[in-house]
Amino acid sequence: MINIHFPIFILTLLLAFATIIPLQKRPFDRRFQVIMMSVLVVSLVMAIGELIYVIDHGAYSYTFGSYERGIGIEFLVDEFSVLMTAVVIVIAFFILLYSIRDLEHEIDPSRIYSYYTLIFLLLFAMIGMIFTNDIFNMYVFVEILSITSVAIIAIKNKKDSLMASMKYLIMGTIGSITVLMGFALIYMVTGHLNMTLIAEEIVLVWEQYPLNILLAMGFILTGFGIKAAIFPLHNWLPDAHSSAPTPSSAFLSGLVVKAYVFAIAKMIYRVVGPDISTNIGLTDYILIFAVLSIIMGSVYALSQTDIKRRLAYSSVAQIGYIFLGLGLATDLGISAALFHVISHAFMKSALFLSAGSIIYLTGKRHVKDLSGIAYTMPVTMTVFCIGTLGMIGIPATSGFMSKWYLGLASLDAGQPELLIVILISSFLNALYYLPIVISAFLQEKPSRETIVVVSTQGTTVPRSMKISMALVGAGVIIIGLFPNIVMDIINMAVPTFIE
Amino acid sequence: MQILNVILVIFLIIAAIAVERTKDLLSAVIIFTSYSLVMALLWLILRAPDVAMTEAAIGAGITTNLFVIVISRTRRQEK
Amino acid sequence: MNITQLRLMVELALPIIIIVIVLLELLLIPFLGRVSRRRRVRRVTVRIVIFLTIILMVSIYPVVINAPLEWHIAHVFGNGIIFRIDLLSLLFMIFAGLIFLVVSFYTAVDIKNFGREKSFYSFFMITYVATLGTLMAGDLLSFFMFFEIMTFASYVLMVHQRSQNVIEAGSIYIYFGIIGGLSILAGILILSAYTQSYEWLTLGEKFGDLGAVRYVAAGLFILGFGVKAGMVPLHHWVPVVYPKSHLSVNALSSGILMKIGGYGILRLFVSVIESTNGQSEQMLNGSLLTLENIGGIIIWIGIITMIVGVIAALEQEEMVRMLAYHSVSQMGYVIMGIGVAAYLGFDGSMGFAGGFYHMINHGIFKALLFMVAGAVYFKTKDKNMYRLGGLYKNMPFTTIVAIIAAFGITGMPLFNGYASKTVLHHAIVEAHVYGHSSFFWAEQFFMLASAGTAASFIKFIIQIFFGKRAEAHKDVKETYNSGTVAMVILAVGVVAIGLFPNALLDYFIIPAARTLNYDAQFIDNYLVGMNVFLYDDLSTMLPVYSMGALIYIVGMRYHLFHFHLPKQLNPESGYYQPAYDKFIAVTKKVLNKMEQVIIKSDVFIYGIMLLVLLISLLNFL
Amino acid sequence: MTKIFTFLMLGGLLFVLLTSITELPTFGESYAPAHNEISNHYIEQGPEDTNSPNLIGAIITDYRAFDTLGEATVLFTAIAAVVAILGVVHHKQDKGDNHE
Amino acid sequence: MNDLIVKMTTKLVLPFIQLYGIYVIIHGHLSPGGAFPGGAIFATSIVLFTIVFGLRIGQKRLPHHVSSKLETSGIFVFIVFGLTGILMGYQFLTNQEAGFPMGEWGRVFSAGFIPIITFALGIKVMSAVVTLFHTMMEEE
Amino acid sequence: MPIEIDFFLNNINYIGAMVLFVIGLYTVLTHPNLIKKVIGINIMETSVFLFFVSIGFISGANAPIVEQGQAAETVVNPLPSAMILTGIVVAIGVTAFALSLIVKIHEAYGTIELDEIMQIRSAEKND
Repeated sequence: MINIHFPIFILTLLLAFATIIPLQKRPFDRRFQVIMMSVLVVSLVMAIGELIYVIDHGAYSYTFGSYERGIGIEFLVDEFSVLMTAVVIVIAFFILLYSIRDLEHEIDPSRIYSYYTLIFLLLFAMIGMIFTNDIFNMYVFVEILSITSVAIIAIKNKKDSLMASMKYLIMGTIGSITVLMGFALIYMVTGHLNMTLIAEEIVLVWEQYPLNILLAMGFILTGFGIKAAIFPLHNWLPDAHSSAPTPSSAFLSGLVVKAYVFAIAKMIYRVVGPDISTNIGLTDYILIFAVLSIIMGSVYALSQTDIKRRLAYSSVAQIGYIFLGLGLATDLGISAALFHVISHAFMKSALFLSAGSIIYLTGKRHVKDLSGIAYTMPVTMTVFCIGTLGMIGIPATSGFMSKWYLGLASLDAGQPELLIVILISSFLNALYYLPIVISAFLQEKPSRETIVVVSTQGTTVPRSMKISMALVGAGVIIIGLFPNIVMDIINMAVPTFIE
Repeated sequence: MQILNVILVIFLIIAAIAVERTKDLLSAVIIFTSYSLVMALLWLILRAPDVAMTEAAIGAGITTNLFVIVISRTRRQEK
Repeated sequence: MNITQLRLMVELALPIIIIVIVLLELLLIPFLGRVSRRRRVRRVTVRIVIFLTIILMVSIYPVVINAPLEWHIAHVFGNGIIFRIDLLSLLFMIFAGLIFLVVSFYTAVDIKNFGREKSFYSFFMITYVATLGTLMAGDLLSFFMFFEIMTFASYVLMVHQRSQNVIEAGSIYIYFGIIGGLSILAGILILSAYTQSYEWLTLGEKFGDLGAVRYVAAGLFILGFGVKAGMVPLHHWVPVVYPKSHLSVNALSSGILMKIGGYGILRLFVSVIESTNGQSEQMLNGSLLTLENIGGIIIWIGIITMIVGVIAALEQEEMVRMLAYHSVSQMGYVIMGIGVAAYLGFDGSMGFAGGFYHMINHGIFKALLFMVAGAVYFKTKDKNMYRLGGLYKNMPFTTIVAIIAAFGITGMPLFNGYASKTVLHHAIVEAHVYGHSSFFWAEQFFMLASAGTAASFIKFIIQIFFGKRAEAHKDVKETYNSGTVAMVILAVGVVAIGLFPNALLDYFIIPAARTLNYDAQFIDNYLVGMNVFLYDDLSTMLPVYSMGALIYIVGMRYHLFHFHLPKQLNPESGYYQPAYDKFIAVTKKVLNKMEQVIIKSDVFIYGIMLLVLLISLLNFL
Repeated sequence: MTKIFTFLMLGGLLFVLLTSITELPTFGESYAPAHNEISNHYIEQGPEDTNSPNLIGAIITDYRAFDTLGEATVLFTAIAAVVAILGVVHHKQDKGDNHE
Repeated sequence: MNDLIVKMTTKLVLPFIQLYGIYVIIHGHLSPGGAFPGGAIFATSIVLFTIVFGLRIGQKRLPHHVSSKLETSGIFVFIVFGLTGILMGYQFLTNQEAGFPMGEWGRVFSAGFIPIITFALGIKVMSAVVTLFHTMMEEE
Repeated sequence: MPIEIDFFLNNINYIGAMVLFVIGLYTVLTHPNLIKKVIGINIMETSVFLFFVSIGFISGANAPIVEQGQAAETVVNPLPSAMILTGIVVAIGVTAFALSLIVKIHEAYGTIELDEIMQIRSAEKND
């Protein structure tokens, strides 16, 4: 029975650890690193315990303060939330393992503790957002998440990253205000903050106040759209993700954006309900934005020369895939979208981490400078190659399975034109990712031996970075070969989105 | 009571426009402070005394202070 | 453990055993070859492993001839994957093993001098296991996985030289491959979305009642496999990539990899035919009608492929490029046979046999021809046929082998090409007799293409081995090494199949056709005990050769072989890279402008978006 | 040009928003949908549940205390972020203390 | 700011502001106010002190290490009282049912953990605001 | 629909909130000065808060400081007020963070005007 409290334990553990970090007096040493990693391990163990419990007993609602639903705040602990939490913690574990050595040269050493405080708060907010079933509670978590995610960019303290984070902060804050306005409108006509109760109420008041609900959904979609970087609102993303320190990029691209996407999924399916959403055409708009994101994100990525910017724009496209699945409003569509949430988390983290270690060792960001780099850093480029193949959708990587599910879903929903979009974007992915891999692995330059190593740490990437990259890459393959590990759990959770 | 409400709202709108028009950042901040105080007053009329207090203390007091500090550290005039 | 137990074990887990063996070898490869003595060990282990897999595959022949073997491996790709070996795939697998084995002998000559053996042999083995996997796959997902792995692994082999222009040429291969792969993926997705199944077999069952979608799916499959097979509008990568890559890779690619494309199309059709048992009349008719329509188109695509290939081949100066175009042309024969196999439905066994047979024969003699070209090139360092000549004195062995191979490809009786071409000829005649009258013209084109092939190889042999010898090549001497072994094996294969053309037919192709549900009566009447050395068939070769000789003489006399297409139409002019660069440049220019605007006006966009979204949502009311 | 567009856009937005007000529940009505069983529960049961006369205090620290934990975390986050960005205070201060 | 009058006035006013802040905090569950306005008011006093007497002396009033400890403890009080609910077999942050004494209506010490949490939060808000100021005012 | 003056007077808070929202957005949109942008964001935030509080208002009702056993209609809805209390604190957090970023940007670029910063950046890019 203690299992039902595990989400709370995870949250409080992360929060408590985050608040303790600033009290540290000792320098950033191995002891602290071990404690930090073990906190994540403990959370992971709890998340897995929770996962087992939820798979056995089904989704349940956790009400704070023992008040009944609606009076107090409620967590809806369903299968996907728990799985997502586990994935978040796993990826966070790898990224933090990676960051221990990488941060030394990315940010000022005196700020490392602040960085980890922010990271743990970010995890806290993200997991809270995943679980919460209360719209205002979600707003609070959204704000924590947006502050932390901006701060972990700005902490780099370079000109570019400061400006990028300012832009991100302005856009993000406007986004959360808009979301709050939407919540206000929803609260106005339903009188509830609890998503389940709103969904029940909204069916009744829908006839009476349709304008209100439409307005609210417009506000919410735009607000979360900014944060989830749907196409025309994506403009903060490339700067932010490319100028951030590598671990932050991996966090932002791999996890944070997904939390917002999941929030949108909740809003569309759990709050307004699939019937009304399809009825008012909300899902159609999402499809349009998804297609735009997919195509334009890929085309933009094609024209970038900075490797991190290329990855960032590719995120826009990949988020389009998720929205594509969500916009289909079918069981298959949602499960495909949720699968892609997890699969993309692994792939993009792998790509960002490997790109980061290229920058760590050579200081090179331009894609043309990467010829023959695989001779110097084989592990890194192998991981990069796995991520790339995943993005293109080669079987045995998780990217293939998400494309497979998305394609099946779009055909199942009777919209084969979306399949064409997916295929075109896959080809564009190949166009902008493969040259990097090809030139890194196959092209030999006369200066192969003379790739300048700027790192002060030595001539190789540190072992902890290599291990974390390799494990994330292995995750891509494992999910690609055995998608049922993830898909079975997602299929259990889909009924909570579509009845 | 309604009239007072209307007057306060109109004052809010005017204050907001004034903030927008003022080139001098410090003045803008001061106008914004008065905006916050009127907002607090409005909330008092709307029977939300806690919110009014919080807005007066945090929205008007702390925010203004922060703005003033930052303006003193950057520059006062908007271009 | 006695032999029966061993056999049982093999039967129980053959695909796994093969994959595990090859993976173990893959693990071994990097450790061998730190010093030059061990490099030889590496080559030997590669050969041993391939040989071992061949033995394994041959050992299950007695089982497979009775019933296809199936293996289910749960959980992979969600629904589990299926390996299924029937006679069709078994023959292909054995054949693939043989080609890989022979090529691995030849690589010793080719790659040894070039270096980077570790990478080469690793990807060689990956390509091998992927090829076998593609052939073994019983469901679409695993088929696609192995197919893509094969594409990528063979790409690395193709660009093994790794200079800038090789990589540029290789990009064309990989991007064509990706486009092909994506269209296959689309086809698979459509099929499995509409039939709810992933297996080749159940797919065929449900193919009949799909409506217009089946044409779309089949079209996508043909597009995808056509890229790999070098079907005509999609063959551009062949002449671009072949001249830039190693000759052993060419032999491999032409010998087996291109055949996988043909195998894919064939498999699609035969699985429809195979699974017709117990179908309703209506569905059966639907399937057959579809097959007939698609088959008709495929036959003509095949005809066009062979004509275009042969004409382009006639105009080449470089021998490798010429052979590349001949690969395209010969794949045209195969595709035509496959087309007949689909077009005639249950009566298409002749086309099936022809296409199947010719794939194997072509694999053998084309690999041999590439090796011959390699042997010449290694000695003379020249690929231009017009600059070579008179080498028969220096390289008598190579000359003999080349002549054998040329006899094979042109269809000289008593050599293997003759047998399969005769079967194909029967097939196209049947298509004419039992099908539409327009295939009369197809037959004429078939003869014409054969004549062109003859002319082309007369030119090949005479230009290289006879005539005037260039001064620079006076001191060229034949050397005998493991490459020679490879050539001898293949030459013996050419002659052996040519002398006993019925052996393959009787032991593999006819049983395969029977298990694949082709009309038994038809098979008994036409295929069983077929004698290719009848006067009717032999006499068809006479006009072919005489016309070939005529074309050669006229062509040489009037310099017709130096006629070239304008640069814009020539696929080899390499306009892909500039086009790609241009595309990137334009997008960059346009987008950078747009990007600046977008970045500057982010809040503005937000406002517009909010407004548009609100208005359009409110429109609902 | 940009200015005109801006005004058009914002004017349109304002127009849409104001139009929507015609359909909102009227301000200050006691039967508006927001005043439902939840708010009644707070008002009627609140004193018994929490024993606190100030219902807002009861809500923020009891009924919806988790929000307030989040709120406290926001403040903490803001400070962590500000210190992380501007942060010279921490180390200087520690050193200063050690000297004393 | 070296004006004596300002300094004296500040010293005079300071206790009253602080007293008012504490009053607002601890009467959070009884009257309008609570942790956030109360904390802010209390913080205002220290901010005023800092403005008048300079950053260096102001920081000594509430050094950074103290304020960070206060912040941490604010959240920790919250977490600990929340976990008590779980310990008693209820959910996180359970008040009455978890057995916190409800006390007498209208008294300061009533309403279970509400006043404790309010107090902890008030201190936390105070130290947070002060830290914000000190950090912002600190010139590099 | 004929709109009377009463309608305006009755819904003045909603109208005010909407107008303030747009004014805030306009401030964020048109001013390149970052501090102005932050003020604009604050205006937007307060407008949403005003909207929220107005939802909870019942004319003639008292503030939510109750006696035991009080009837529900005599007290305004306390839930929006409680939420706004949280919202205000969140807003100050965001504002403080944005201001500290502005300080840093001023140190890095020497200006807080967005268009000047853009010029500096594009000049740097071209170098």
